[in-house]
Amino acid sequence: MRYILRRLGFYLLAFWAAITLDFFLPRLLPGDPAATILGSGGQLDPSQVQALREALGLTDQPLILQYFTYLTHAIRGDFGISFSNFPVPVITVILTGLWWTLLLGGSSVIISFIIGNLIGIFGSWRRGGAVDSFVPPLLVLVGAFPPFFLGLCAIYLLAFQLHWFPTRHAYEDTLVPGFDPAFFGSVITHMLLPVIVLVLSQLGGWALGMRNTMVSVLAEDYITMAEAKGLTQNRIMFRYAARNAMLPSVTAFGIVLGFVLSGQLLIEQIFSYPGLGFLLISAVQKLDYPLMQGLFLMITFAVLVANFIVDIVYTRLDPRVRAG
Amino acid sequence: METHNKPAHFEQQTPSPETVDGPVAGPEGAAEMPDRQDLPVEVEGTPAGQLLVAAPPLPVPGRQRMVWLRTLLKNPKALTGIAIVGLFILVALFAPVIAPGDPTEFVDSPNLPPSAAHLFGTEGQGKDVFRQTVWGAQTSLFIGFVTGFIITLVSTIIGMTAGYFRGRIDDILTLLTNLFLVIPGLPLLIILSAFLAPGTGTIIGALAFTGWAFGARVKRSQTLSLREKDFVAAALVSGESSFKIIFTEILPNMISIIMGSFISSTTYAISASTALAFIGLGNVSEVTWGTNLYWSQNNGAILQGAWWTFVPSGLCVALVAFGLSFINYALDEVTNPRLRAEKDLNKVLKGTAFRKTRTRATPVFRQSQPNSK
Amino acid sequence: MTQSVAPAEQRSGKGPGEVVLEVRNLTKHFPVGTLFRPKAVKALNDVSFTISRGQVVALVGESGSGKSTTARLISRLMPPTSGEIILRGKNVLKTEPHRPSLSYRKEVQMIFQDPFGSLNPVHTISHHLERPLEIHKMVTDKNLLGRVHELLETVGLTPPDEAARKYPYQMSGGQRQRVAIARALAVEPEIILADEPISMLDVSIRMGVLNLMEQLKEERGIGFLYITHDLASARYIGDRTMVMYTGYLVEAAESRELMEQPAHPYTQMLMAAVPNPEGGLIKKKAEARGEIPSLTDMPPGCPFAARCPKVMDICKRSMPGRTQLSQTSDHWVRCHLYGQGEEKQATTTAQL
Amino acid sequence: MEKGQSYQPVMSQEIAQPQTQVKGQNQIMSQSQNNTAFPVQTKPLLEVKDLRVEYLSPKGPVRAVDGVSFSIAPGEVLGLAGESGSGKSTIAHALLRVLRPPALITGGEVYFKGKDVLSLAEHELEEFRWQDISMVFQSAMNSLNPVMRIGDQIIDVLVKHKKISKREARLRAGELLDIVNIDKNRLDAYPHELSGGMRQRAVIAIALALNPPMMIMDEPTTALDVVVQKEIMQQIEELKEKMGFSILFITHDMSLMVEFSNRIAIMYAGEIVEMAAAREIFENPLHPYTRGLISSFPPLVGPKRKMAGIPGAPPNMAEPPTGCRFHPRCTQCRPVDKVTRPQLQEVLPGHWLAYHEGMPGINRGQAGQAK
Repeated sequence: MRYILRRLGFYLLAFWAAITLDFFLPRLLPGDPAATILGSGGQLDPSQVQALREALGLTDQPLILQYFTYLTHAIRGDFGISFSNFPVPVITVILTGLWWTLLLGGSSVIISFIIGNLIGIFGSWRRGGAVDSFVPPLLVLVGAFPPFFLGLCAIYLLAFQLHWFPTRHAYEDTLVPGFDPAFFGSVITHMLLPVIVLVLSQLGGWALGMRNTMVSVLAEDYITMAEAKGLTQNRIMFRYAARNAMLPSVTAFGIVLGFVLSGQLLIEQIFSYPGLGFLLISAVQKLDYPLMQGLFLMITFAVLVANFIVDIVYTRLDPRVRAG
Repeated sequence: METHNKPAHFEQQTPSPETVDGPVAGPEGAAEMPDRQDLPVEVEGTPAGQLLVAAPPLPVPGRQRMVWLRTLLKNPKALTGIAIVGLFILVALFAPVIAPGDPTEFVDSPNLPPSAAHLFGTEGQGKDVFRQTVWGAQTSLFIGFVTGFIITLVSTIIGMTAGYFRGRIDDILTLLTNLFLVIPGLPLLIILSAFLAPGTGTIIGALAFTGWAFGARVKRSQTLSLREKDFVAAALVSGESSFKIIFTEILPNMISIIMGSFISSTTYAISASTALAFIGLGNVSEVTWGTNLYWSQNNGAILQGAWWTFVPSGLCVALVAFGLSFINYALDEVTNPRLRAEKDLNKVLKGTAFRKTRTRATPVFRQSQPNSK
Repeated sequence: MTQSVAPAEQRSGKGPGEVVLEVRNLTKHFPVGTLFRPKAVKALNDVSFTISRGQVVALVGESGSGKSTTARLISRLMPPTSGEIILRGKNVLKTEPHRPSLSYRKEVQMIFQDPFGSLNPVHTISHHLERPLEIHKMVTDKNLLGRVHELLETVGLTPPDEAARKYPYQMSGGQRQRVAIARALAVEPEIILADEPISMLDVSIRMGVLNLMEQLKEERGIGFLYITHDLASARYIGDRTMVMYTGYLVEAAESRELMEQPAHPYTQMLMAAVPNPEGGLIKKKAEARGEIPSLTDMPPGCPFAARCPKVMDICKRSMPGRTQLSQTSDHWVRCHLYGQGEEKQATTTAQL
Repeated sequence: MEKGQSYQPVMSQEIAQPQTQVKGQNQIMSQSQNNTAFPVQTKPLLEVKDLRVEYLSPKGPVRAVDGVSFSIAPGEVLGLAGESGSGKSTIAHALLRVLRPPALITGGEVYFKGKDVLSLAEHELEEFRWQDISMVFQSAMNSLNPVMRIGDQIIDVLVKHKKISKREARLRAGELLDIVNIDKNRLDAYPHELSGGMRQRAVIAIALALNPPMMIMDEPTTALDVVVQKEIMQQIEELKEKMGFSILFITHDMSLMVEFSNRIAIMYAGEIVEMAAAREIFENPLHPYTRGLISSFPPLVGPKRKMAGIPGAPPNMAEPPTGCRFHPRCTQCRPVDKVTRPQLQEVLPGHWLAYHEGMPGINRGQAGQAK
């Protein structure tokens, strides 16, 4: 419990740091940020200028007060008005994308985590077998491709040339979102290709990491003892070896999540998948600064929550952290 | 993979806990072997009774210093990686010779498929894709290696400072490191680049800012464990200064880790800078693999079916990243004695019945009785 | 400061019993716990003893009893919570509070337990011996190599030029430990703290290292603090033996006397537990159960009370002071069976 | 045997003569009993003949165990003494075939109750392990699965071998903890929640689970303090008397070994150099190595005398010395010892020695006057 509270404290701190970073970013721009932004942003009417100023917290107040105003707004989820979608509030725009990102990210992470770890487990077990000799280098090779490039190739080949998959968006444009089989079917067919690409690009990391820890764990005395006990191979492999080897994988989850997300942002962009990444990149291209800031905070928030969930899972997996 | 980069050199020198009371030479014995490629056991039909192991002379000190490095240079994976990366470095250096002419020049009509005149065809605006690819290597590799170097330097300084001095300094630096680890890098990178003036310097700065934390964490924990070693305590008792201890006692034991870190940071920098450029956050007038991809996408290459405009640059990024990862993969293998032990076993068992056994029980190899006469 | 010389030691020592090092009431508490609930691991409590020239003082105890902490405090690898370290009458914690002076480093050297960890794998043997010589300016550059060879010969590593060129991993555990001893000898120290120097060595070469220490004591008058968990080796090499339990010294005497007439129930228990081939098969006997108390939550009273077969009521309430059992061998014990003992905070007068 | 195999194990240097000694060794067991306090048994429980184990290293195979033969009678405690690297742990792990790669068993035979252990198929091996021979490992901290409750680690064995329900197994597991003096409610404890001594006792409880006829104890108390060591050794002794299992007892601590074993085999550099009843080894050691080993343990009582230990260092097994492997460290070495390897033979009733005719101080067939 103490461990969980400590982690929670840390995530709150991290979130605060992200807000602070967010606050200071516009102030990194040379001169008057609003003017710079407007200078590059093209024509905006005065109400938009005002909205921008408010969103950035660029008022006549002293810096410290500006900061606190920003902080309270951010915590309330008030990131101002998106000016590429004027006058829709940033938070509304973000919420349209959040679920798609969670859907895409969640499924690809879970699938690659399971498949990758299984490859790692079997590879280390059947040492010198085909799984162990050829799969890891292959995974290194696949993992070396930038995910978005894999995505480009996949779209070109599988969607444009072969027409196996839809090329863009999260569902058929003609459909109205709702709880009906047609819509679900469409969502799934649209997800398939991006998920495959994401899984491919993440698989290597999980598999190789698991394989290396498995090799260390397999050298432990408790594995020898489990073998001496005459237990079956499966029991030793999963209950004794993999169970222990998983701990570092789970610990690495948070860090990996950051990398995964990076890949996903660009995949969303390539597939025009309407998640946070797609929104972020189009916000960048449209110089919609309030939306960018809001998105950054929301993505950070999602990552922190995911990490926290993993921490809770971890305490279930490793009895040793429960005590301390 | 770099997530599990095993520290290495250092570990081989200490007796590993799992030593099953094996040969006296123990784990070090296995670590110092210089010629792991030419195992004598491969000799077929050796007459029975002939000693297979000629006593090797005592290794000359000095040659042995960085055993892992020499072993690495004999590892086929590492050599593959080095060859690939080396090739691209050469291409970058000799770009004016290989693909003479201005890569930004409009040479022909747009979207021409590969031909003798234009090896990789032309892109959506009529520029030569081959030239762009070759010249792109220059900036992309430059950004990659410079950023890799900066990240390694920063993370080594922060990690070692935290690990060596411990206490409050460590608490603060570790907190900072963990914050940077948990705040997602690319989104931060994207908005950083969006707010800052575009340019190579900005990209390098932003990449370094978001990329140092992981390396710092790895080096901190390695420094911490080295700091606890008795040879550091012994140096302190001898009256050695902290400065000397950090640089002459601890640092040399971390070379392989630092090298691994440099390689993975470079890989990260090349991939991330390409991604940034791809979404238009680089200097779009510059020729890099990333901007090549950006223009390709911008000119609707996929709709036009002009695959040759994005495949070469993407493939180059992938190949360089693959080469670098392969070096690191090999480094892992070389510096992790356990991974090696298994490899050696496989080599020896090649072609025998055990190789196919599914069991993990100790293989029994009964030789036919040699003294039948 | 003349009081710091403990007269009893002079009478007891075999050799020229001039006290070189004295520690008084040495205490080390490691802070643990949170900001709101601070706790401390009481690793070492109120430890006082002296080491004379040419004397081997053995410190015996179980793992976790505070033996190594004692050595690390005296070698000043960590600062004590309280107490004094007095080298030749000089209270060094007062005169050089933050980091020890080079002259202290020169007088007090240390040998570590793990010969695989105490030499840096990236340096040659000769580097390990040259550094202390250079730092303390023991020889001119010209004589450096000669001195290194001399040191290697002293510890029995021959031929020295070959040994000097080697790297640690090219040597066996015993050879490495000899290098460690040579490094400690390089600065010609008065005191060597030997922290379990043989426990990680192969059995057959242990005696060689102990005999080497004995020889250095005889020939150079070096005083040793020999830390061990093995009573037999303490008896073999130690002129005097002190027994430590949960951070407290509980008994000390000349080694022979301590082993022949152990007074403290803990010492007796230790003695009875040592395997003894002469004694034949193990005799079955109900042993005292009870756990070693946690160093963070020490009960009031004697820490051994929970396991002590002779426990009395008072043992659970108060920690006894030292009781002198014999003046001739300076045999003292910290146990209520032999009385309350003297007040322990007598820092101004010599500790008995 | 296998066509096209490329692996060639290390050959003995004196390939011409190895078979002569093996015949004699088959009888070691029955004869050696005469000299011990131990009741004579007709049939050994475990018989090991000419066992060879090699570790593959890049320099070539290293033979860690080189032609070791011994046997253990029901209820007997055989001590295997030697320094680290002498091959004693390797033997223990080889018996259950749980040696880690890159180790191979390259020769010899192991019979347990007449069963050929080295020829067992995988499923037979699973049956054989723990039911016939169980093992107590050196470090309980490392040999218990850190993420599994103690109880589950006992139940595991029971469910696998006894084919009983989890509930029954749990009851039995509680009893086992009881036997080793651990409170039943510790079934749900994780290893890190127990003290060192308790952990080692839990490991013993697991070893007892199937009531096997034999147990291997590989330095069972080395990591523990003497007081705890004593408690545990007493407990093992007590259990052994109650349940009658044999023990292969491995340690480098000669004093403990003499105290605890019926018979002792001394190993050096992968070979047994001397084997006799425990008291005999202690009072009349014949091999110079045995003598050196005994003089490496200073006594706790009696007059203080100078002890020499053994000069030099244990050999590098990648390049073992020629002839008698102990010769570079031996003070009584003769030219013949440097070239020819001595053979283990019975020089006194029940007292076996790696021996060359004319070894100083030993007349075959009569008591040597060593000491």
